[in-house]
Amino acid sequence: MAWTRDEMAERAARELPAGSIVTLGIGLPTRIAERVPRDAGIWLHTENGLLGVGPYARAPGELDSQVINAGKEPVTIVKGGSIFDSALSFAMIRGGHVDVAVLGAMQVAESGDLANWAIPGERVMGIGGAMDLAAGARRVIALTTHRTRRGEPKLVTRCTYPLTARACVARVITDLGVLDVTDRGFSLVELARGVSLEAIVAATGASLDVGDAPSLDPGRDDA
Amino acid sequence: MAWTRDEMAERAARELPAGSIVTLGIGLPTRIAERVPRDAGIWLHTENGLLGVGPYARAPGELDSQVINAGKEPVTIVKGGSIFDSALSFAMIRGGHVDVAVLGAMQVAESGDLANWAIPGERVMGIGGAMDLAAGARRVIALTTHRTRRGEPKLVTRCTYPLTARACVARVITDLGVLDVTDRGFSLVELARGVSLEAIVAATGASLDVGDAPSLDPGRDDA
Amino acid sequence: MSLARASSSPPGRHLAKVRASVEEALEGLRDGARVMVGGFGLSGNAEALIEGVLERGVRELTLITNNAGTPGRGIFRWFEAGIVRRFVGCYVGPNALVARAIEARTIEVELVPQGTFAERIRAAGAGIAGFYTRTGVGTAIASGKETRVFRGETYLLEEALFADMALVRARRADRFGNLRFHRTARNFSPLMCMAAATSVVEVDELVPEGDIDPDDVHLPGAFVHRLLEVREHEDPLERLAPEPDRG
Amino acid sequence: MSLARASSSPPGRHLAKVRASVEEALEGLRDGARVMVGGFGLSGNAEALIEGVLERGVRELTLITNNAGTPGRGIFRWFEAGIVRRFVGCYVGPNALVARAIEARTIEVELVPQGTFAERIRAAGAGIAGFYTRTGVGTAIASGKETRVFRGETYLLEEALFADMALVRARRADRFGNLRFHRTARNFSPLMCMAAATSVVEVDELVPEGDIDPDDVHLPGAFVHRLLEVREHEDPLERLAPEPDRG
Repeated sequence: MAWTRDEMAERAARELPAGSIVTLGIGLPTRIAERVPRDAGIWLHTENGLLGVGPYARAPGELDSQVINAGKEPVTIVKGGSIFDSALSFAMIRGGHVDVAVLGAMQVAESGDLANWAIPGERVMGIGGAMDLAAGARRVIALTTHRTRRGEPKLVTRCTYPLTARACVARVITDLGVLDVTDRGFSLVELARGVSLEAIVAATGASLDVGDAPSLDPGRDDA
Repeated sequence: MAWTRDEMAERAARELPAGSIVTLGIGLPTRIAERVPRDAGIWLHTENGLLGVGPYARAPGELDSQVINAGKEPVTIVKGGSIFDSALSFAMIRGGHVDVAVLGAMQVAESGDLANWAIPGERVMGIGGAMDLAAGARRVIALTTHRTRRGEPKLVTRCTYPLTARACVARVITDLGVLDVTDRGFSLVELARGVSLEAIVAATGASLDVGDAPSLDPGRDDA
Repeated sequence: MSLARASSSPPGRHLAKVRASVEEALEGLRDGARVMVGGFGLSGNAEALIEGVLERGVRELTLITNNAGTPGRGIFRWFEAGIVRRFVGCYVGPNALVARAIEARTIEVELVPQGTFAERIRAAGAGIAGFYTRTGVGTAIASGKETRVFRGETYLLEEALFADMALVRARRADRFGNLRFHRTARNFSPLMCMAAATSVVEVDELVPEGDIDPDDVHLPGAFVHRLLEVREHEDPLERLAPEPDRG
Repeated sequence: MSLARASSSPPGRHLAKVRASVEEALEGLRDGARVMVGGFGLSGNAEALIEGVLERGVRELTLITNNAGTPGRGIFRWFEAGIVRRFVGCYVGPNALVARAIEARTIEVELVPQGTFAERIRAAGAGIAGFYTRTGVGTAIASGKETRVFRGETYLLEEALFADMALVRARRADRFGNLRFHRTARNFSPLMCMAAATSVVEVDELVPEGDIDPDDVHLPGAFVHRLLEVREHEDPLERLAPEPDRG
């Protein structure tokens, strides 16, 4: 047992403080968008130049090929949304005006180093805005499965893949639980439903401070 | 005899090519604005963030305290005018998008060095946008009386006042005539009405290449 | 390890931006603060906020604004009240008071070319620590600064200019803080909002979210922290046009 | 020394910007040129100009654009036609053709973080030779680049990125070239117009000067050199929204 991708996205959505500016990376993090309560004052930013990303555009009347997110999916714009050029969009990111960025990860090191754009020996797809977000957002949350499809740990003592940014990740949300990056490395915050301490320790490629017994997945009754 | 301030401004207006972006410095250069033919496709830029400066605002209905030029005088905006912030306004200047800047001068050296913001021993008023204009405009024209009120030459071998920019001035228009700055120093282009060669040579604090006999002031029949 | 710990992120700054009074709008402004003030002379001033700083009684301010102003009016009254310790801007003007204060070393002045001033403020807001410009090369402005050659030309290194608070004027804002400025009053104001830890905007008109089309926003609310609606302004004309030419 | 000499300045570039055809709009584009292309994938493309470059038969281009694109469509057809020698951008995507060309060294690729990409383009247009950003510090992007510490943090020096020509799309332009973009199609386009020696804008609608309010101009005509009105566009949706969640 562990969290599904949807549950991971839902757990990540609960990380977003009311009244904050949040940028969601491409892939799984984008799926958080539909789980953000509409009345919480959480403003979603997409790096291609829109603050106030609304729900996906699905109805034919909503679709506009010039209203897209960074994953090139059609979206809507909430009331109070704004459009700007890419220089201002990244000024927002680099200048510390984005409170939280949720990014995918290939590897996260116990130092908070993040690798999410290239695997040695494989084709490089690109960098996109990940380096800017990792370096610029006030708080970076990595959202990723705990292991690769081949079962290798993604949480490691030291990244072996090319870095996106050093010492940037504050928290990691995986299918197995929630971990913080502290001065002493990974620290367990929460276990996913049905995941044992032994299982998460075994799946983590670095030492894991489990502190007191961490909470089990509480389901939704805490929201 | 020599050109009046109005005639100097008029002579400077004739320097502005059709289809160009022109920034006018504070003071005498600003007076060029009213002499630019309205249909010549000359776009006046003012560094406080307006391209398409129109005639001064004088009628009560035209006055808006938030529509001013860099000299803080109320102006109008021509059709096709645009407003932008100061970062973009100076991006326009520094980035080489301003074709001509006409600036006042305290001293111009035969190398093209310009000094127009401070006199040693006197109070410094400020720098404003002059350094950016002198460094950034594609062509810098200095518009100034040939001598100070005390009769000292403003066109000199080497500036003794603090510089605005090095080697920036291409042409000087004074009450006595028009001079170019060349590799070999000042070169006479045109004499003002009733000014003798001897007079302009005597008033210039650097050597002046008079070439062939330069034209006399042609009046307005050449426009 | 409690659940609460995992979800107790404190709320961000982008809620409830509208302030009811000048005092609330200036809350937290302390002695010694670096304050950016928008406007160009008396044009486009945040009149209520500028006055409010005087009433608040803070001192030893670093004032970052284009122009030191005009005796008896606007921002110049901060100099008259003796609350400015340091001025960073482009123009002092022929003000005897400021000149004497500079001579007496009661005020420090840092004069900056206007384009460099704007770009340094933008840089602070944009996460750019420094940049290279040709402006000022070979002049007194370059003194003590590093130069570097790019493509055969010499450039000067200039650094970002930050502030603790920005006080600016806008024509219209929605409640999230999306701003529209009016005409040449835009100038440094959006940049200052980007560069300041806390940006305070005095707006002529507050409108609901959705009233400003996304394509028509001059500055997104991400850069705006407090809003104060002030419907009446003096908005003086600092100068009149010169007499028409004879010719 | 004739009078004519004193007043014979050649006309500037801000006259008669409207072009009648794609060929005229692309006049002067040569082999080996550096070309910036606006848009984000297939969104907001200057469709007629992108096609026109293929028809023009120029080769050995340096293509500067965010995204190498999608097989068979848009800018990717430049790769398929073999006219791109060098690609500078943020994303290659899973394109086997580009990947093979990189391996065979028939195409050089310079991958740039997107924020650095935007800022380098802006810098070129703004007379900024280089700037310091934290983006990329400690990564492969920093290789061979200078770092510098400001206020205790390490920054990377990045340089301006210029082009010979920019090809962008806008929603509306007046005849001077003041532009309005539509929604997220704004992205890099205004910056590219600033950075290119010649900017060419494909507009959905040309309007007379005065039809765009001065406060509503997204990019002033000072940065725009040629206009081509194209009323019909394919404007494909590159992707659809994912299936709605089960929960």
